[in-house]
Amino acid sequence: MKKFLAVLLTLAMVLALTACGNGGNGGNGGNGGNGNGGGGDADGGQSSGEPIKVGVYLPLSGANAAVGQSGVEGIEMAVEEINAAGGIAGRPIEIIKEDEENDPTTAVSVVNKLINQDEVVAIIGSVNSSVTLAAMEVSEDAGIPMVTPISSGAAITGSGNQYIVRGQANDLLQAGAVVEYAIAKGYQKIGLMYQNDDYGGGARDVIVEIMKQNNMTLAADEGFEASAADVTPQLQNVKAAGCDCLIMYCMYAPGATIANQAAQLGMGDLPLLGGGGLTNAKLYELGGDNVVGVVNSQTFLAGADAVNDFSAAFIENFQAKYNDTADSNNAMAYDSTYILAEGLKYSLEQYNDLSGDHIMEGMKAIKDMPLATGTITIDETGDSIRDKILMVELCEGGTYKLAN
Amino acid sequence: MVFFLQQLVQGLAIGSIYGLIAIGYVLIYNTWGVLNFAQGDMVMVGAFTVLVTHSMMGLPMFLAIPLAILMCVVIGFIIELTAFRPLLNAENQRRLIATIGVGIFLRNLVQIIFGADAFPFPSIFGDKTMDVAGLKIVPQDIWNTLVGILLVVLLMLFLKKTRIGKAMRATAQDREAARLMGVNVRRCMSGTFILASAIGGFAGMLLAPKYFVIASLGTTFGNKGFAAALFGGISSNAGSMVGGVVLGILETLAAVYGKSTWQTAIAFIILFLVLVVKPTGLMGKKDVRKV
Amino acid sequence: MKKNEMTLAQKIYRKSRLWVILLLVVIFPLIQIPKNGKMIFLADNYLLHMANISMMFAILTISLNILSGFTGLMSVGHIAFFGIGAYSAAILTTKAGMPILVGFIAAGVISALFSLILGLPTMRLRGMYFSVATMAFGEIIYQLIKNLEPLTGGTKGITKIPSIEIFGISFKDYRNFYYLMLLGLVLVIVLTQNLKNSRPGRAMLAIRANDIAAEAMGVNVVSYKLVAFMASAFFAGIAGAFYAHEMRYISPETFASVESASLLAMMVVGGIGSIPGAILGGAALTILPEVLRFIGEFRLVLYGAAVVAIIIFAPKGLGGLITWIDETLSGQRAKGSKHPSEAEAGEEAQE
Amino acid sequence: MSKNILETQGIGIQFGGLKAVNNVNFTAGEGEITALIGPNGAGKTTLFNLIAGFYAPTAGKVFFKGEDITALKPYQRTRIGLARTFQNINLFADMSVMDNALVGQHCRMTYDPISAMLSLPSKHKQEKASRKEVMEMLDFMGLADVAEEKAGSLSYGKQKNLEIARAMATKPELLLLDEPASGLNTQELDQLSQRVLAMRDRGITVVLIEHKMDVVMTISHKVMVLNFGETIAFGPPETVSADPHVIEAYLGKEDDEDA
Repeated sequence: MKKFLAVLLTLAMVLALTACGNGGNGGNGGNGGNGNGGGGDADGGQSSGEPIKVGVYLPLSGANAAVGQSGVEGIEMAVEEINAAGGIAGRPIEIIKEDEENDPTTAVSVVNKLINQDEVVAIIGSVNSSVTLAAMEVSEDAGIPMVTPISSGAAITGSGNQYIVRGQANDLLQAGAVVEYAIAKGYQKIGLMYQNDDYGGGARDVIVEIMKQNNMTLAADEGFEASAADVTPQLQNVKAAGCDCLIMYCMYAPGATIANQAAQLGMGDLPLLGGGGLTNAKLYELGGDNVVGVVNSQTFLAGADAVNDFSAAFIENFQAKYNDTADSNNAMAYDSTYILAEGLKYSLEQYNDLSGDHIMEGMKAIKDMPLATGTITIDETGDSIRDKILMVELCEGGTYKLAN
Repeated sequence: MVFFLQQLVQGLAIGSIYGLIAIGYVLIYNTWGVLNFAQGDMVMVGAFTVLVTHSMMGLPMFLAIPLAILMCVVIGFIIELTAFRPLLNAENQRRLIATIGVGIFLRNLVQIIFGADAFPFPSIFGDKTMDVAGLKIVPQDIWNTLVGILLVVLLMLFLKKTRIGKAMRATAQDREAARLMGVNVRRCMSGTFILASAIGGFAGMLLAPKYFVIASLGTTFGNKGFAAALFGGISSNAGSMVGGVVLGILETLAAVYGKSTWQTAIAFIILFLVLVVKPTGLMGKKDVRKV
Repeated sequence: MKKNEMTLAQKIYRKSRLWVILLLVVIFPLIQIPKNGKMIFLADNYLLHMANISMMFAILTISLNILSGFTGLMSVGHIAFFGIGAYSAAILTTKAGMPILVGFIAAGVISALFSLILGLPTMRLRGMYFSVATMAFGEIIYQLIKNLEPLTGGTKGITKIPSIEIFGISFKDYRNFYYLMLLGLVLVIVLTQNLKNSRPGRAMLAIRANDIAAEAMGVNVVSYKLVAFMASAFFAGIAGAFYAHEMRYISPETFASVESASLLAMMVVGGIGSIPGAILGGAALTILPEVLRFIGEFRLVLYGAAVVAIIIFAPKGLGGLITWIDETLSGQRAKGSKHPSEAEAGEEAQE
Repeated sequence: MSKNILETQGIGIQFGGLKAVNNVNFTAGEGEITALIGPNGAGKTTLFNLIAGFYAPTAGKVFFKGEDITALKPYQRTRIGLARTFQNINLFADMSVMDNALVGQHCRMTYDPISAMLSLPSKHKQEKASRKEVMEMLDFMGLADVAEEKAGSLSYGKQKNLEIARAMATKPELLLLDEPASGLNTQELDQLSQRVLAMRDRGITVVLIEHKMDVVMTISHKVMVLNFGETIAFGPPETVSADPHVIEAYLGKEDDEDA
């Protein structure tokens, strides 16, 4: 009910804002994209000058809509901050966001729209690796830089595409960190359950490879449909294999399903590990006590253990703005926006233009930049190299702490 | 042996849910002659109605469930009125697509209202596992199975013994003949549709505590329920429960003894083979083709 | 006799209508408009991509029409053939290094071969049982694509599919691809139209209308169902090859079995059995969600409602609407002809 | 006597326990008109379905032109010259009258789907010939002026005629007509009799199921009477109508006949 009201209110507000914009209120015209959110600060534009158009495409409907929404929150927050601080060389950033429906074909359409009709200079998106892979073919042809905040598939930066930058830590880093953690903890029989799509399947390959490097093999290697309601058959196999820990490489909802059903099968004591996809307040909401103690890789941790001052400020401001604890998707999208802003600034300052090549040059020049998800360096392929991947543990009450 | 029995228990648990969903397909197919692809979404709506009445409005279960069923009845009636009744004499393809359109509508409407995230739902019958001779059994599962069977029995009694039920059966068998015998065919068809909607919604309420409540739930479970209906034989109410359980057990065994990523593929290969060998399903009556 | 009553305007209309449409679609990508003092193309890459995808779906819908519209075998798994075509073309051109033309032909042929695998055991299934078998087939193919990783790239899909190049002309550019796609679409339309007005085509239509009477007229029902199946799968495979080379990246989700429902919706919204309808249905349902983009998340709700509304209020679909306009404009509208829905009701009563 | 083009030997079929047709020895002389009569449910249409191959007999055999065709499928029987119409109109309602009849020409054309799609010369040649032939057939059945109309939009009488035209388009040597006269008015009935006789004159053997005794008696060479699936009389009309079994089983209850 509350949500329904919120939707209605938001709609009313968006309409109202659009109406205001049409009234010819000069300075505000460029800020139409900030309509969402729920704060009263519609006059965010301290900066003046011609706005810099940045396209955002994320799944706002379909299976990954919740993740897409988180992304939008992070991006909008970053853009508001940047604009409030004077924009990029005095020019505000204007966001144009589109729903890609979690579908590669639609993503190609919307990215074409952003590039050709909205004439954006850069693009942020998306979540599902297959969506990003399809869309980045288009941006590459057009020479428009794309920053992907959440996609972690190894192929994205490994494909030779010169116009892609990734804010997220890729599968190799994340899944690698999980396996290394498991090995370091001394687990002998490591079991794996992964959602059989580009996220889980991609990570599985990495995990198998790293296990091989350590002369180990998976005791159980079980895939399941991301939409599966019942994962007990897979769990039974894990149990039968006598695993002493289980890596569940999936999003938070199936993660909660695994934890709950494991408990019902009397496997509640089995240590559960996982990748960044697990981090979400919903995990605890859905899994309750069963997910307490789950350890997963993360680039970001809201709480006392903030990695740097920048991160601490993000966490605090996010709480103030959305009245919600920031999750990793919020943080990743927030960081990606700052990475892009760095490129835009570089291009404007060094060359006084916003060409794709110059923006890319600027982003690839990023070195040891403190961001919410850690200190980041962008490498030659566009991947973000960070000081370290965190392993975090879910505690009683849904809070996280660094895992030991 | 315990390991194998445990598989059967798990298969039975998920299969009962499939069976409950399948009943809705069977009821509507036999009366309306169309597979209602929105039935899965009706299940989803059922889960959300009880989420609203119980979790959000805070009503106790014994009030929340009847109220939620009432909401399903109303929604079912609206769907029947707007998307089924006007197409009664249309080609099957058009009617089928109309049901798909209804499904898209419901799914996205719910997603706008509640968001795309999953919601937890408290257990109705208890989710603390019992240990029975080495078998792990969850009370909720037992209840789901029992309620499923009970529902089928009640439904069959209703259709066989009551006047309305008999009229519904007559309508399902031969609309024209039923009309001639003085049955209010129009009302019977609406009644069956609403009954199926209510049962679909009820299935959603039963699965809500076991799985999460999410807008995409209808797609996941709808397809399985529909496969179960075919497995059991689309002409048979009892068959749908049997089909559901068989499908659930097959799926479980496929994942355990086969390769887990092939779980869905194996289930559908078996469905395909069943169709080819015995098109009318496990318990269906033979279709007689008139020249 | 009605032809004699035609006015001059009607004659001109009848003679020129196809050519005008063809001319319009040919020049559409070339139209330039002034903007900020310089001439730009009216059709930018966004519109061109939409147009290309619409034409691809038009081919796909026509192919479904051969099976489900002409022959009346309702397939709820048609997307599988689209996927088989896309993956055949992608695998052959990326992994086996075959020329693109080979990939295209193979996409059609392999798809048609798969249709035999599905068709042979299911030909005797009737009505809904056939539909469910196709749905199971669609799900099986989707799962195969997802799980046969060495061949299909599994869940990660296939990247770096080459764009088409013929005689040094690159079709990576959407504008060039548009013409290739248009050529493909026109070819498929001509071939399908030829098929429809021929011995095998009439046999298929007869099977849909009344398979018993068709058999009595000497039509080998089973083999013509298979012919319809193979022709349908062939064209769907070709559409898949177009898709693979336009997108240059494919992944399993595009071919998930639920997508078959969208194809059916395109066919039904366009009008069952109508070729112009298939084109309109394919285009309309591709473009509709994009046009509705400005209303945000409500658009999919409206989309669902629109599909239902079209089915209820336009029994012959958009194709029927076009036929009606066409007949009115060319003065061919028969007076007092039955409302289509009455004819249908009559047909059903006979069963 | 001319030789028999069609012969059934002890043919029979059971549905469940019911013997719908039992041990029937039916013959049709080449170039003759043979009628099949009997009360409703006597098994006449079932016998047609056995002859045309829509039912597989549980006993006996069917011979056509001296060959055993019991194992042939219906479409194969049409191909060798055995056509039928249906008691309930079974037209392709959405197709034009012309196209309906052209489906009848199906097995008289040979070109394949590929030639059809590519519109090869073989298609044009055969289509042209077939259309000419079909047009003549439609003319014969009085349907030439409605050739382009939808079959479903024709009047009842014309639909019945189209049924026959379509069957004629298969160029049969033997034509099975299932109640062609039902529902026709007197004038149409006359026309029908004339046409059936004209068919015979063209050398087509006709077998018809009919209730209208006056039609049957005037045009048939031979009449078979069925009751409860068994033959009770078979011979020239005058012999049959005098047979006491027939009078008892069938003709006695004839007065309410008008279906």
